Amino acid sequence: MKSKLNLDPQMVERARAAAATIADNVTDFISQRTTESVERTVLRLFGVDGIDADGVPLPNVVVDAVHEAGLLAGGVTRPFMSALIATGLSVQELAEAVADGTVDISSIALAPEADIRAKARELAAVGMDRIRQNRSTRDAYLDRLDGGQAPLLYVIVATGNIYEDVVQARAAARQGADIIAVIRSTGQSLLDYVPYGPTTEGFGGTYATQENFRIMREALDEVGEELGRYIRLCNYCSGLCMPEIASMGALERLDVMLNDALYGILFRDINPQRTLVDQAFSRMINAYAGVIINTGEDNYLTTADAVEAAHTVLASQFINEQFALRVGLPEEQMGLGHAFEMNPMIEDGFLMELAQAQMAREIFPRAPLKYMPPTKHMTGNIFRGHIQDALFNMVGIMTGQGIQLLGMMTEQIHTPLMQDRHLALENAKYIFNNARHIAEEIEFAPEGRIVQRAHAVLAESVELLERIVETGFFEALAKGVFADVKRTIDGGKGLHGVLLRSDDYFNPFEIALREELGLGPVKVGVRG
Amino acid sequence: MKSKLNLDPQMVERARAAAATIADNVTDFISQRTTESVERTVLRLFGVDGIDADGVPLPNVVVDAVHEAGLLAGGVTRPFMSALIATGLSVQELAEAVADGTVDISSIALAPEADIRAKARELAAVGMDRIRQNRSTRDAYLDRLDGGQAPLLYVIVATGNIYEDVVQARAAARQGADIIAVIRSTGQSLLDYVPYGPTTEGFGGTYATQENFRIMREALDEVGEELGRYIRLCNYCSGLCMPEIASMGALERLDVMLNDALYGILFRDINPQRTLVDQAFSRMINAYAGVIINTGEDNYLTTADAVEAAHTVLASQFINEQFALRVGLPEEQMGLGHAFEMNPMIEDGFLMELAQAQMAREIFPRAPLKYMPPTKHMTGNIFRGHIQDALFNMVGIMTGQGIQLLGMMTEQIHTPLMQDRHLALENAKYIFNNARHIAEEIEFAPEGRIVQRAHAVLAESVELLERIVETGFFEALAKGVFADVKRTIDGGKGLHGVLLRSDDYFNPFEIALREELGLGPVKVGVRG
Amino acid sequence: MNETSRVVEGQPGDDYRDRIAKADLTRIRPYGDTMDDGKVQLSFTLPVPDGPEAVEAARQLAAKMGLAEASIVHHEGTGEGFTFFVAYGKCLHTVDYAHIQVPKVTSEVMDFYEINHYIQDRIGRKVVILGACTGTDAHTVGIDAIMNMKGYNGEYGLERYPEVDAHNLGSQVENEELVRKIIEYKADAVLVSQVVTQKDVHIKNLGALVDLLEAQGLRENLILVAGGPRITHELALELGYDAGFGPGTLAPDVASYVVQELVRRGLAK
Amino acid sequence: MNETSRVVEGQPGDDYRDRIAKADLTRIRPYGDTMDDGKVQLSFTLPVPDGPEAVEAARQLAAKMGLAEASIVHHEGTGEGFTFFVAYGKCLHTVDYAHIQVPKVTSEVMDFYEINHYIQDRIGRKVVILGACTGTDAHTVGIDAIMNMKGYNGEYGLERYPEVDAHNLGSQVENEELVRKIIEYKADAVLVSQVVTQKDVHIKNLGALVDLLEAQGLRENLILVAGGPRITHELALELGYDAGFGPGTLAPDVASYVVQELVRRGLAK
Ligand code: B12
Ligand code: B12
Ligand SMILES: Cc1ncc(COP(=O)(O)O)c(C=O)c1O
Ligand SMILES: Cc1ncc(COP(=O)(O)O)c(C=O)c1O
Repeated sequence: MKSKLNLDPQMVERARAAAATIADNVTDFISQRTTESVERTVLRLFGVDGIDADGVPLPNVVVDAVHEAGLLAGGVTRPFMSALIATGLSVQELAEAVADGTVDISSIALAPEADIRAKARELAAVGMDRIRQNRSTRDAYLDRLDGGQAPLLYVIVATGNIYEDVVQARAAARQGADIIAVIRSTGQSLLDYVPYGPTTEGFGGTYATQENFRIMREALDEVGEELGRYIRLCNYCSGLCMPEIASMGALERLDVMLNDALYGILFRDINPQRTLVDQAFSRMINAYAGVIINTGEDNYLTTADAVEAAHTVLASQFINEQFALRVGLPEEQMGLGHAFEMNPMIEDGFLMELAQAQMAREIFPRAPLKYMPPTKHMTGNIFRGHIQDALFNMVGIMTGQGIQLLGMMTEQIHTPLMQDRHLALENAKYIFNNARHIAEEIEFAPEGRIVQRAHAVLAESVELLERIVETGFFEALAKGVFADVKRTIDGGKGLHGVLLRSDDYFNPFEIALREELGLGPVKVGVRG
Repeated sequence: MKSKLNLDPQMVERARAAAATIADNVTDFISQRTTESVERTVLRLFGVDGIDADGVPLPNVVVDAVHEAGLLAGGVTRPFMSALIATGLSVQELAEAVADGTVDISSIALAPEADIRAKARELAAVGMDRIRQNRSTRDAYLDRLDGGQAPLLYVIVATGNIYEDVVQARAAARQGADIIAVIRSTGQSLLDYVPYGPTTEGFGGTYATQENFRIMREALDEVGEELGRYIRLCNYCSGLCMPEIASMGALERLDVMLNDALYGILFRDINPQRTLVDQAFSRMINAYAGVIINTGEDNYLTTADAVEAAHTVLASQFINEQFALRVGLPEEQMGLGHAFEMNPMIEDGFLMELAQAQMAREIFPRAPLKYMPPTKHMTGNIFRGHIQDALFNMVGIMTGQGIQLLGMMTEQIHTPLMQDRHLALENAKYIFNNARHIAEEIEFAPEGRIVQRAHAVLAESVELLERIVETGFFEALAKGVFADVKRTIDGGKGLHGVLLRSDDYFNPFEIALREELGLGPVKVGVRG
Repeated sequence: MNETSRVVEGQPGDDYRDRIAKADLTRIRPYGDTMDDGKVQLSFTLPVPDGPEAVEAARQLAAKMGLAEASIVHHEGTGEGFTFFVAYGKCLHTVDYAHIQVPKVTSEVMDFYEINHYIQDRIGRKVVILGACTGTDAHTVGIDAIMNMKGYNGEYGLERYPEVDAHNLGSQVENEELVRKIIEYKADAVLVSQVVTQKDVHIKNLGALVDLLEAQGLRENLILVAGGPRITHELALELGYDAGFGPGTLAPDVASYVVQELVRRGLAK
Repeated sequence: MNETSRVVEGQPGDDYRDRIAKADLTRIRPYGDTMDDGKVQLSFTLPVPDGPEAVEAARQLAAKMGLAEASIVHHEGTGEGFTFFVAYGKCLHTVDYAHIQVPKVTSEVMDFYEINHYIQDRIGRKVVILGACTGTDAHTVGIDAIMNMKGYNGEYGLERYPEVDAHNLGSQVENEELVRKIIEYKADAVLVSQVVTQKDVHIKNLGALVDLLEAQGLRENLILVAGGPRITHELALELGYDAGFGPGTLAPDVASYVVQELVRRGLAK
């Protein structure tokens, strides 16, 4: 693809190098730690599921027990495998036994390391297999059915009730949606467990549960089969249970996951250490499962001004890219986020939006960029809103975005009604088709406003990234470089769930995933 | 302006030359004829107004009387001046006297030619003066007030009731409209007289009467003063009374007039001779009054397919241009028409629309092109319609159109409600402002779809124009080259009102206008 | 862990199909995102200037229309003392869908070949069909779509049918003129198009034709069809026509009806 | 010339202003293009598949809402047995605009300087104002617009006011926590923001705070203000707040109200 913006490759290189330094330093930090949710994820991948009599998920029950026994720093696997060996129970039976008190995991002596490793390898293979299987099921679908063409049409459902969500999602699929995202209930990201079972009572979204994933997957496969199209399913792999949700998604064949290295820190005040450790493991799972991640740079522009803060979006894209590369997530699965969030009343705002979107396209040529619609400047005037969304769609097709998260004209009013989604899909389908090849046809005046704007934003983000390298990443977060939000390394929610790994820390899935992803074993202490 | 389409200047030259030949031949034909409506126009410009006891407009009464007396071929002026001299009445008194039978114009002997000419010159000066005055009033307004920037926002009012129209028009002005067009009642164009007085009962539009012009002019001047903007007024100078309406518009300071050389022939089945003679005189008046004319090429696409018939639009623009130049109408007053009328479901239709609009822009660089919105493919789905209009607006600003006739989302349903117009204005204002300088920023891939499409359409229209030259213009009309409609030279309405001029034909306004417009005296017989 | 509630509302593995809410077809309501929530979108303009009283007036109006929790989500003065509103609310009215009976054109739609065969087999002579856009209406595209050779949306028009003798009289055809042509051509069927509907001119004009035909004793032996974007079969019946066709009609829809109706009414002689 | 009617309906030169239709303010109706025509636009989805019966159901629903001549101008199946409709009709209901009384915040809006002067002159000490986005709501942009230094739309926020002691507690503040802070800071006024309104969570949450304050005897001496995109002054009063502010509010609007109300209620000691 010929560059339309004539971006200076050296500037891009500098930005990438700075982001790489940031990621390297933090990766070292991550490698020395685990979290409760990472360990719960391990159990889920072994096959632990269900809840106890009080409704507490069994992965929480077991991890809490191991934690209380003072054994979690070495990973939940060793005590859990030992107990399996000792009791002869199945994985699920053991978890239930721990829950109902018939097995006291703290009192079981550790099995010989070789036995533990053998058992763990054997059991991990089952989980890994299921994920691999799902991946090839998806591949087979995509071979056989139409997988859509970029920009993929991404819509949300958010009724709070999985059974209404299913109806809305299937209708959306029939109307042409390529990706269905089930928005989560407000507050779920701050829960330190994953709710269980099919749910019908969420606010502004539906709880992410494994059963809800399964139901929606089944419903979409069915309608997709009928339509001859593969309908992708998306959920939120973020919050205090980030890696657990990654595992649930991998097990239920989700295709896309919101999954950002910084979002939880900045927007949910989750502890930075917790988030960074969790995101690394969750991304390994997503990488292996062939899940496209969506990063959350768009969120910056909901609190900061989109014109002024444009460079923070780009800087964060670079950082997300580097974090993702560190855990083996290929560019083709990086749905780096950005957004059409400038005040619609700005003269030539459309030109600046074009510049930003084209710039992302040229700098991350292989990433299926996730492009977010206007939200902050949407008002109760649904008619104007529908046109704001139309211009957004126009920029999407003009700049070859990968995933177009469709705007709804009622953005300011309520979570989407069925007809809002219908009209949003119609909007995008019309524009994408009617201007299908426009990206090939349009060039930008070489010294013009669009080109200059892109150059300026790139320069600012190079400066920002290099400043972060200088300041140190955690210090930069504490100073509020992103989204005007300040976060300290020991602040926020979930720090209590972060543990320094013991020297003999053992996580068979991490080992298997790193192997499969070609990452080589964890190395600590090289930097930092 | 750098060409974005790389159109071949030789092809443009060939098209223009063919159109010039067509216009020259027809001009010769026109110069030998007058019509009842031309003569009624002369009376109106002398100051004849009002109606008789049966409601018949006095210009009709007098012209009919002169016609019955067998004197019309020499022009209404000679007998009318003679009667003025003989009776000593004022212009209006004489017309009223003819109407109530107190003066029998056929029985009055012609005055000496010199006296007639002197009287005619004196009286014509009054009418010419009023027009000149109106023009300078407009210029003064435009010096003092904001006249808007291209693309000018043009909206219609069409309640059928002038007093409701006024409310709607003033509201539209407040919302940013630059031009208000009062749509005419269906059927008025086939009336062989101009209705009189303020009117409140029209269908799909409001009668064009001089009083309605006056009311709307007053209302717009008032609101414009308040807003610090000059609001332009538009009406329909077409149908069987084309030149009369031109005179009314000139007298009441209208600023824009729908005025096409072929529209009446093709779309109202008005006799070709009648239309061509009438359009020539009406355009002289419009030229002198500083009125921007809007031609009606957009109408072709309501019956023919916009993709296939694109070249007929361009060919007709060339013909309208040449006819206008023949009667002294400068390019700056030529609102040549075209339209965004392709089926919205076409892949890459937006690119073809861009090509067409950009082509018109480059071929007629000084004309304030009038760009018409989607109409035929608007449906009851107002939400999609609003976006079709948005894409239309986007093309308008991307290609620097002069006058943007705003589309209404309810196009398929009803003449515009106040809120439809409000939303249409909002649509255009948002897009024009948000993409204000996009025309300067965007270039087209040199060998791409857009460029190729423009080349193809230009080539086809050269071919068509040259074919018309070969066939002969009237024969071509009879064969249905435009809009799939066939019209013969002696068919259609209004032929009875066409007269061969006698050798001593006298029309003081024609003489004065030709002089003022720098055209030199009418020459007949040079061609044809 | 401090939280206690764990959110379980059903059993994993339940068939989701059994749990999807079904509409009560005797009492349907608008659907927003939950069955029976009644969600409706409204927009309108009131002849009062923008302000809190205007918003309250808009809310009251929506309430009178039967909207609970009406929310005025947008209001904007449009000048000259008018204000534009957008509202959402929950419609309390219900409709008995289960018992709705809509008169429908019941003839079976055949294709070009089938229709011509049908005429050959069952009528045995050419069927004469006139088409016209009447009154002051000059919108010919609709009737042309049905009549003209080249047709519309890939379907040939009636002029192309070998077994139909089709005459398109064009636009602005006065009813009197149309009646003359019906007599002249001995028409079996007449297709009347009406597009302009402002101030109900189409109703008046369509009605007047029926009166004229009845006065001349022509109505009975004629198949009289109306069409246009705002025409429904129901409206056409009310106005005394045999059938009505709306947006998207294609020639075979009309032709199928006409030929079958000719046979049914015993006019196929 | 054959035509006879010449269309004259008034006298040239009449003042057009006298002939423009005026609304009857005791019975206003929506306005389309003619006074009192009642024109309204509607859209909604019904849980039935597209078809003539669905269109009829939509028409009946519009009729029940009081729309005469309801016209279903668009209908389209959206899958899974649902259909989307767009309709226009003439609303028969009227509203008495002339007698509408809307409770309004009556304090006079002062600017930054005036407010600070007012505090110095009439209160003589700093006014303590807390702000919070409560419950599970994490939408801080609205309350930040009112509170933060840099403000919103060119207006400084309360933190910038020298005579105001402003504390922005941020988002997801539980009511219990908020009450603790009210006591801790000896707050004069509390600004509560609620943005998420799905399933009326804002109503429950706002109500719960009032109950809590009343239980602790804090309500009386506190100025309690609610705000957010779906909050109106009326709703706030109903919920037991002193005032409510909606979209577009700026810091001076709230601050003017708070300081004047403090003085009015004799809390400015
Ligand atoms: C094209 C057009 C014109 C062209 C017409 C060219 C021509 N030769 O037909 C021109 C530019 C001349 C024109 C002029 C006017 N128009 Co016009 N026009 C339209 C437009 C954009 C499209 C109509 C069309 O061609 N549709 C495509 C055809 C294929 O669809 P259709 O007519 O619905 O036909 C289908 C079915 O209804 C059915 N059908 C139709 N007739 C029949 C008959 C039978 C028997 C059967 C079985 C089926 C059938 O089959 C067809 C194929 O599926 C519409 C807006 C719109 N988007 O609909 C306005 C519109 C119809 N026009 C309108 C108006 C007001 C006018 C004018 C009065 C404006 C003016 N004051 O100057 C004039 C007057 C014309 C006159 N005297 O009638 C209004 C009517 C408002 C109303 N509801 O009353 C509309 C809705 C625009 C608007 N919003 O104001 N118009
Ligand atoms: C930005 C935004 C976010 C950001 C918030 C970032 C942040 N730190 O605030 C992020 C991305 C995090 C977010 C998340 C969510 N959001 Co959100 N979000 C928005 C959005 C786009 C803009 C809100 C905004 O900032 N407006 C600008 C401010 C300035 O306006 P304002 O809030 O109205 O405030 C003004 C006045 O109301 C008033 N005011 C406000 N508060 C107060 C208080 C007082 C005392 C006073 C006097 C005045 C006052 O003054 C302000 C200035 O004039 C809206 C859609 C929209 N366009 O409105 C959705 C929206 C509010 N979000 C919504 C939802 C559902 C969510 C989620 C639940 C989605 C999910 N399931 O993940 C989450 C959960 C968050 C949570 N737990 O609350 C819904 C709410 C639906 C509803 N009505 O219930 C909306 C409407 C979008 C939608 N259509 O679905 N969101
Ligand atoms: C990357 C990312 N993760 C998660 C979310 C949603 O998070 P939560 O469930 O915390 O509201 C968002 C916001 O839309 C996001 O952009
Ligand atoms: C050039 C031109 N003249 C006149 C008209 C309207 O003519 P009439 O008044 O005959 O309907 C149009 C159509 O919009 C037009 O384009």
